[in-house]
Amino acid sequence: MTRAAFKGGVHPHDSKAATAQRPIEAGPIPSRVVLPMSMHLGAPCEPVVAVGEHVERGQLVGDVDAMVSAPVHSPVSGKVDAITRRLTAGGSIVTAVEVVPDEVQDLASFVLLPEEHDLKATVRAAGLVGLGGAAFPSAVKLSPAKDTPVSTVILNGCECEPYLTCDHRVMVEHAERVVAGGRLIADAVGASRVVIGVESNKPDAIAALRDEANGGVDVLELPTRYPQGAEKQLIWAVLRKEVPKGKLPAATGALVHNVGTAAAVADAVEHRKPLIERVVTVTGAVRRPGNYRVLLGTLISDLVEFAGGLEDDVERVVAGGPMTGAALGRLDVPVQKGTSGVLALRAADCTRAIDDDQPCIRCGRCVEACPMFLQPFALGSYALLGDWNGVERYHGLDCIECGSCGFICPTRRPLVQLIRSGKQALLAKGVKP
Amino acid sequence: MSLVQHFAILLVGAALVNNILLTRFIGLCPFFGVSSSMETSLGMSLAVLFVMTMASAATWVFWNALLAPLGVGEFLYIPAFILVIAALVQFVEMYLRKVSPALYRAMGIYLPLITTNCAVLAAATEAVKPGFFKMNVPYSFGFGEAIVYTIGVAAGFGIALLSFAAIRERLELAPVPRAFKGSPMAFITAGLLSLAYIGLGGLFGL
Amino acid sequence: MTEATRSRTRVVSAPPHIESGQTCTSIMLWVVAALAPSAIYAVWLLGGITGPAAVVFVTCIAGCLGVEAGWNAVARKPQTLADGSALVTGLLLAMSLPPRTPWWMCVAGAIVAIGLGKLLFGGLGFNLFNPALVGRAAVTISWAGVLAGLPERGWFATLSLPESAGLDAVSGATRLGLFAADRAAAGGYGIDWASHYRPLLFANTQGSVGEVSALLLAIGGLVLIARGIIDWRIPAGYIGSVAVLSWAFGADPIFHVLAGGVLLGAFFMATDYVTSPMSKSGRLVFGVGCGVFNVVARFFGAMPEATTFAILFMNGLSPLIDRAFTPRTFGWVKASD
Amino acid sequence: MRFDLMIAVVVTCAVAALGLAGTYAVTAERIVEQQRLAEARSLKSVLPDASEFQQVEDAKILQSAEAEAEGVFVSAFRALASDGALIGWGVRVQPRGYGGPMQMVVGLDRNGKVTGASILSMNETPGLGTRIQSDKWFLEQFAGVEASGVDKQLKALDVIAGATKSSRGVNKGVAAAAHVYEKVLSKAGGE
Amino acid sequence: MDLMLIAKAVGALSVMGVVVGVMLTVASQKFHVEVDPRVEAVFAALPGSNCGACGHPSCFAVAESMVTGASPIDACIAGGQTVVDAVALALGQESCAVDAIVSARHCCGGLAVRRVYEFSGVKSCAASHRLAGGVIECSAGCLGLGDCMRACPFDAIRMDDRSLPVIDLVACTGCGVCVRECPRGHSALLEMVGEAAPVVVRCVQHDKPAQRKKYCPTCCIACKKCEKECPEDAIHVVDWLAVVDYGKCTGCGACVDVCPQDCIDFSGRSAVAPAHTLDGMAANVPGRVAAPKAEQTEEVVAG
Amino acid sequence: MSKWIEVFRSGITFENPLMRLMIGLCSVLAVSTRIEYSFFLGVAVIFVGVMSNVVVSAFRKLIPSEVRIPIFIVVIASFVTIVDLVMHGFLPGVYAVLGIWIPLIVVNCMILGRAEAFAYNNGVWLSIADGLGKGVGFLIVICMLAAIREVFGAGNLVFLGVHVLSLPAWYQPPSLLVLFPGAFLVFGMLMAGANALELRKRDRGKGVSA
Ligand SMILES: Cc1cc2nc3c(=O)[nH]c(=O)nc-3n(C[C@H](O)[C@H](O)[C@H](O)COP(=O)(O)O)c2cc1C
Ligand SMILES: Cc1cc2nc3c(=O)[nH]c(=O)nc-3n(C[C@H](O)[C@H](O)[C@H](O)COP(=O)(O)O)c2cc1C
Ligand SMILES: Cc1cc2nc3c(=O)[nH]c(=O)nc-3n(C[C@H](O)[C@H](O)[C@H](O)COP(=O)(O)O)c2cc1C
Ligand SMILES: Cc1cc2nc3c(=O)[nH]c(=O)nc-3n(C[C@H](O)[C@H](O)[C@H](O)CO)c2cc1C
Ligand code: SF4
Ligand code: SF4
Ligand code: SF4
Ligand code: SF4
Ligand code: FES
Repeated sequence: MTRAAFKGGVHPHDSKAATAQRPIEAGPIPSRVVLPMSMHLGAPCEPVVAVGEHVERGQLVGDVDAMVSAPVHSPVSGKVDAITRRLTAGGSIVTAVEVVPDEVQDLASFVLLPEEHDLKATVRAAGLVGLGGAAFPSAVKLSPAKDTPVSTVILNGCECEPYLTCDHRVMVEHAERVVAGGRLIADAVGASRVVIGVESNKPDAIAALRDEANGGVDVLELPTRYPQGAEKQLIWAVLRKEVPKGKLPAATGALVHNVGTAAAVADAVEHRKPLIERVVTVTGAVRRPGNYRVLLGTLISDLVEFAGGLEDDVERVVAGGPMTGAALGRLDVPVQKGTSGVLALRAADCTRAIDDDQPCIRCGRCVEACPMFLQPFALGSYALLGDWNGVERYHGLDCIECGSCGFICPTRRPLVQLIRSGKQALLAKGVKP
Repeated sequence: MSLVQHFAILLVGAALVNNILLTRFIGLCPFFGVSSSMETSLGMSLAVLFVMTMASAATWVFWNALLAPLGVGEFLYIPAFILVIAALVQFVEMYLRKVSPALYRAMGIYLPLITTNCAVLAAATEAVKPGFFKMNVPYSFGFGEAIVYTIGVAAGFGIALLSFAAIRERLELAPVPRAFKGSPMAFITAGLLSLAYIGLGGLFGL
Repeated sequence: MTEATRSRTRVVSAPPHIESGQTCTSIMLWVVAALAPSAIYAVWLLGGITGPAAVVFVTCIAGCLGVEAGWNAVARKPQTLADGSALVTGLLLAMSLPPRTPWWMCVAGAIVAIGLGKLLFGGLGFNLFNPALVGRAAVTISWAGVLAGLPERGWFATLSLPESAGLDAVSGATRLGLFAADRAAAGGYGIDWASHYRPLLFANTQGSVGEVSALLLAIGGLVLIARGIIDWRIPAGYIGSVAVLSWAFGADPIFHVLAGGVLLGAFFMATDYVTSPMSKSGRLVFGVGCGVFNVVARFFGAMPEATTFAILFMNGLSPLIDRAFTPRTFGWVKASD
Repeated sequence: MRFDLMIAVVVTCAVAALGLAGTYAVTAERIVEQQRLAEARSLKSVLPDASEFQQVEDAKILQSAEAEAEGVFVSAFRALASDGALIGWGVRVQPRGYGGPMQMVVGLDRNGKVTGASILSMNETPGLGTRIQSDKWFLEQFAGVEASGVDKQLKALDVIAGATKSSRGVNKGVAAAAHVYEKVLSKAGGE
Repeated sequence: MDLMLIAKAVGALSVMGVVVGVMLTVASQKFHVEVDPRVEAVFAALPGSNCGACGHPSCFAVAESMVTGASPIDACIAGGQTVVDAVALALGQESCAVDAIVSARHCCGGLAVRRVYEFSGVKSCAASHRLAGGVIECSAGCLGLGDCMRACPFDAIRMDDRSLPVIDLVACTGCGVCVRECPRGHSALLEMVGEAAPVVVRCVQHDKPAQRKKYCPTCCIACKKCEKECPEDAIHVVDWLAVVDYGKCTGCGACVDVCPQDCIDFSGRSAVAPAHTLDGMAANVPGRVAAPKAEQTEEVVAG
Repeated sequence: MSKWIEVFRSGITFENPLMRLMIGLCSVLAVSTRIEYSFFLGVAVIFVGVMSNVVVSAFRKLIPSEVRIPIFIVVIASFVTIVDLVMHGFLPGVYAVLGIWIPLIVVNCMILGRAEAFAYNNGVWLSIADGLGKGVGFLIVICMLAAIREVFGAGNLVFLGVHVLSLPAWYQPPSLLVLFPGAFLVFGMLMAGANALELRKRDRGKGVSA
């Protein structure tokens, strides 16, 4: 069955052909892994190892006693070389544990997670975070409030960002893990139904999932339109319900997890495996594009090198998808739990240089494109003037930073960047979303 | 002409065709003074509607019951009417201060401006004294007509003020040349707005 | 690891990192392209490239481009001619003026349009009133006498017009002028509406330069809608309300849609992004407002045609419309539990 | 109750009223006089040969004149030569122009020929409508128009381009005066 | 006749006067409200720029709070001594002396710092800082896009030709808005210092000197020469960075002279300092009255 | 005396009612089509302003503050009526045009504002300076505005029946300037001009203080 899409959104060229059919391969074993203590949203971890200590693959290296957080495990066996402050892809500077791997690595084995009594504890112990990009600790999502029971678990297999194919490959190659993870999550939260939403441009993934799905698991084909994978839009497409402002998705009876997260949940439960590696799509102007199973903490420079190195005319390297990912100023930053792709873009493939002097010609395209029905042009103008009240009046805090507005704007106003400044200023002022 | 039609034309004529702000140049001080924000404009429009209607009603009564019969209206109408308006405004001010301090805080400084708002005096006079302002009203208004006419004038004031406030909100965002920032640009915009209102001239033979 | 991979100065900007193909310039050029057939036909029909229509086009466009370039140069701002908006303004200014408009009047119109109507407000994107129409309104009001005195009558008779167009090339009064005169003579309308269809559609030499062919204008407008350059709501609201209202007032809706500036205004001027509302509902309201004003002015006003003022009037209301018709933000629903 | 407040207001009012009544008493006559003078000047300009103008006060005449040109007719004057002989009529009319009623005087001689038209006051657009006065030729062309069949003659006259409404307004005024002359005044005779 | 008219006129207007008078007197009693005139008086004494440095949302709010005694009379930081005196006057209290503070910038790198990448987007420090940590290789230094300049409610900051903010110490009221606004807050790039703070170290990077020398030609290299030279023991290299102890500093200028990197500067309004730096120049201004001479400006810019 | 001059001058310069305080606009914009009308309006405003300031300041000790506004306004209205009647009687030509605007001098915010802000708190002598200063400031601006509009919008300048200036015949005056939009536009430009001068002065000052 196919569902009408949400209202708004854009149709970027999907650029997935280069990697969509490349099976997942093992990634590099780098000469050093850098494990930021904050690869997730929420409280950063504290290192629990000391410099010089030897760690095993799968051993806990960072943890903190906070509700919203996720522990960090070493993906390699090796020696802790340093505990430093490192720049991450997102631009923040965080504490990181740097491990120099041993000469010989046994990638098949790892330190098993401790036996836990319920799924939530297992997921927490595994350091699982959303692999869809936001890196929100998954365990937190597994404890819905009493008054908003979850009736539908939605697995997000849309992968609406152009270029990225990691979820696609996971769905094709590990359909049974995805379905199993979905079932586990549904059981844990008491949901009666699992719906896997996949965009129509991935027919092989849909077929593979349908082969596995039965009894209470539906695979729903969704139109290809960006940002179909955004949580609120996906819930609307599946349930025809809007997540009320300031509320959690559970208010609509839905819980959304990425398909990769679901597969990782299955691994954590069935194999007691912590989150120490993830599938990353490396594509664009690299010599060997593909989907790699990458050890967390691998430097992006090593990963790119492994994928054959950059072509000479690369102008921009992006961590994540082209619509929401972060452009990298330097490549010696680590792959984190939320890094779904590394894109090397040539000048012709990416945006022109942006100049905030470019005026808004009030064409209204951004208004039409915004899936949150905001007025991005106004948010941008107010943010540019530093008029945060204006940003608040136009509901800037509802922006999901999908980038549709910036994509469509004919004068290439840096709308998302402006709106982000506005949001941060408002949050700093203590305005509630 | 049916009664409804008569009143409708009276209303449209007062509100749009002879818009008090943009085609007749009356009440401009608050037009420029208050229009810098949407909220105060709305408050001012409502205050003007209220004061203007009350003022017209009161002056109509004074004129028809006192001044005209005594034959002293010709030279007393200015002090008489303005006295009524000033008193009304002060009354409203005291009332607001008591009943809604928040509203008073927001509008407090504008209320006294209504006293000195030409529009109120003009509308009240026009609604009462035949032939004043060379409006094409060859006869004196009845009480009902006076009220409808005044409401029309106040509505026209409100429409123009609110649309101008919305315009100025957008002007705030515009990188106008330095010397033009603020009031000069407000005047130039008002000029273009009144250019647009020219098109209303002579509508329905008003 | 090569040094090139490790760290190299490259461009960093915020997401999104990809963009749609449309640019400001490409949009403006589409508008120019949609207007071009009408403009070229007008030049050909009204005396060729040395004729008076050509003079109007050249002076208006050169004037607009010149004012913009000069301003930028004097104010030491980056040159903005390339965005194409001044070209569109010049073109539309020319098309809204009568063919024999004196050159100095065209230049004055261009100065007012670009200088007062646009640059003073901060340039492209910030003006509140349609620059071309500000220029036109200023010129027609300032020199109403001069314009009314243009020796139209004799002049058109000397043109060699296509026989097949079947137009009465000698009458000086515009068709709306005829209508207005007829309106004054109370009682039913004595105009033979249908006899005007053909000239209005194919070769109308009375009125402004841009009015020569309603057909070409409509085709241009529909192309812009099909290309997604303009929103259908404004022209639909405008033309729809003109048709419905003029029919309700007992006149011929087709005549009223084809005559005067309605089509040019509805497709190309009311749709100016900068001066019209942004939301879908707001645009419909805006279009209908233009149409209502236009028809009411035609039937009850002092001027035979009021397209200019209808659009300018609604331009003035458009910030208010924008405030009143903001789309509901996704998720701003009453909590349904 | 604060009586001092009331007393202050009332005293101010009383003093103001006193002063104004006084001023009015002084100026009232002059104002009437001025208006009469202006009217007289206009009458004189359209009927230069007359030495005296006598306002028609006969209710019957006024009534039928009013009926003839409703809303436009204001008043009528007999133009008398120095010897007291009736040489024509001055008619005050207020036709509507572009910007509202215009105050006009139209002069006619005893043969029903218009001797001239003059504008006392108007509210036309400066530069456009006001050309009916500033373009001298415009008012001059009314001299010589015959009262009988006036409408047809007026149609043939030129209007000021760009000020059709104002021009038509003057036409209406002249036509109204002519009609009043034809239907009422010419029959009323010189008393 | 005339007398009759006058009588009528006086009567008519008097009647209206009575009506109006009654109405107003009744209303003034019925709708009487007590307002504290002191709030208005204090509000009038405040600068009215709603800068928020006092922690209240608006000047009016702090005025109310001062009248109730919830805030001290010197709560307005931006106002300085004059405002405190005026507030004290309005409240009939004894005034108190204020320790005025001003903003100081701890960076002199500017355009000389090595860039990591080319920045394309919103020209604001905050936006640039969020994008991959900012264009410059120094993670602490000034990004030079002038957020502080735009934020300063008193127009006290301008950007110089090195793309560094220059704080006009005469205009700066010490409101602290710039410090709050600077995205390099984590490194205290801008800092509020006492008005009389005579010298400022223009570096905030705690990276190892060897490392930071690679990308910044003007950084503090932790050579400790200043520490040795200082007669008052007022400057110390802590965590590879020189830090001044303003409690001891007398503004003698020994450190300024000896610093091989030229990254210690004169500052402060009351110090006796040669005008050989842009910021130091303001120091020559006695009080808030006179302005430095024009040729001094020239010289300073050149230097 | 120096205080007197200072008060008087401030009305013309930095407390100019029209350019700075933006009050008393209506009649200014409406009447400034011709310099002649503007001049007489200005004179009327000066008369009313000075006289009401005198009366208010002379009786300021007797006027209870609760009802001061109604009293001020009756005083002002009375002087306005006097101007109205006198002008009607003695200057009928001017009155024909200005007539409708004279009553509105009452509500000219400027005059009430001065009565309240100045005359009510100051002596007669200074109040005269204030009324005169503000009035002359008003007169200057309105005449400037009118001169520009008349010269460029009508092509000539006529004052008290004297033809002061005529533009060459080829000049086609744009009547927009004498219509109402012209009033706003020219006034806006005037203000911008004043601003530009001010900014230039301030910039020059800035160059010195770092
Ligand atoms: C603009 C936008 C696009 C997104 N696209 C996807 C997507 O294609 N696939 C996906 O799994 N999550 C996507 N997400 C993240 C989802 O909103 C949601 O956070 C995620 O599906 C939750 O699952 P997780 O916690 O397991 O990652 C997107 C988010 C945004 C804001
Ligand atoms: C876009 C456009 C807008 C127009 N707007 C007006 C207008 O507002 N008023 C007007 O008189 N003519 C306007 N015209 C011109 C009329 O269509 C037509 O030329 C005019 O009615 C000439 O008639 P007239 O000479 O009888 O006034 C416009 C023309 C165009 C192309
Ligand atoms: C601002 C403005 C003022 C006008 N004033 C007058 C006027 O005073 N008298 C007049 O006859 N027409 C005036 N008109 C013109 C009328 O609207 C109308 O166009 C004219 O009567 C048509 O006459 P025409 O056929 O001579 O052009 C004015 C138009 C505008 C836009
Ligand atoms: C669909 C469309 C319509 C336009 N219409 C006009 C117009 O009517 N008049 C004009 O001056 N410019 C027009 N422009 C050009 C440009 O948007 C205009 O000059 C802006 O108002 C300048 O800020 C148009 C542009 C587009 C894309
Ligand atoms: S405003 Fe926010 S939610 Fe809307 S399109 Fe832009 S980035 Fe997406
Ligand atoms: S898409 Fe860009 S130009 Fe168009 S309205 Fe939005 S911000 Fe303005
Ligand atoms: S420089 Fe900083 S502390 Fe000084 S006034 Fe400006 S913002 Fe406030
Ligand atoms: S001091 Fe901070 S806010 Fe100011 S320019 Fe430097 S980085 Fe930006
Ligand atoms: S002068 Fe008219 S409102 Fe002030």
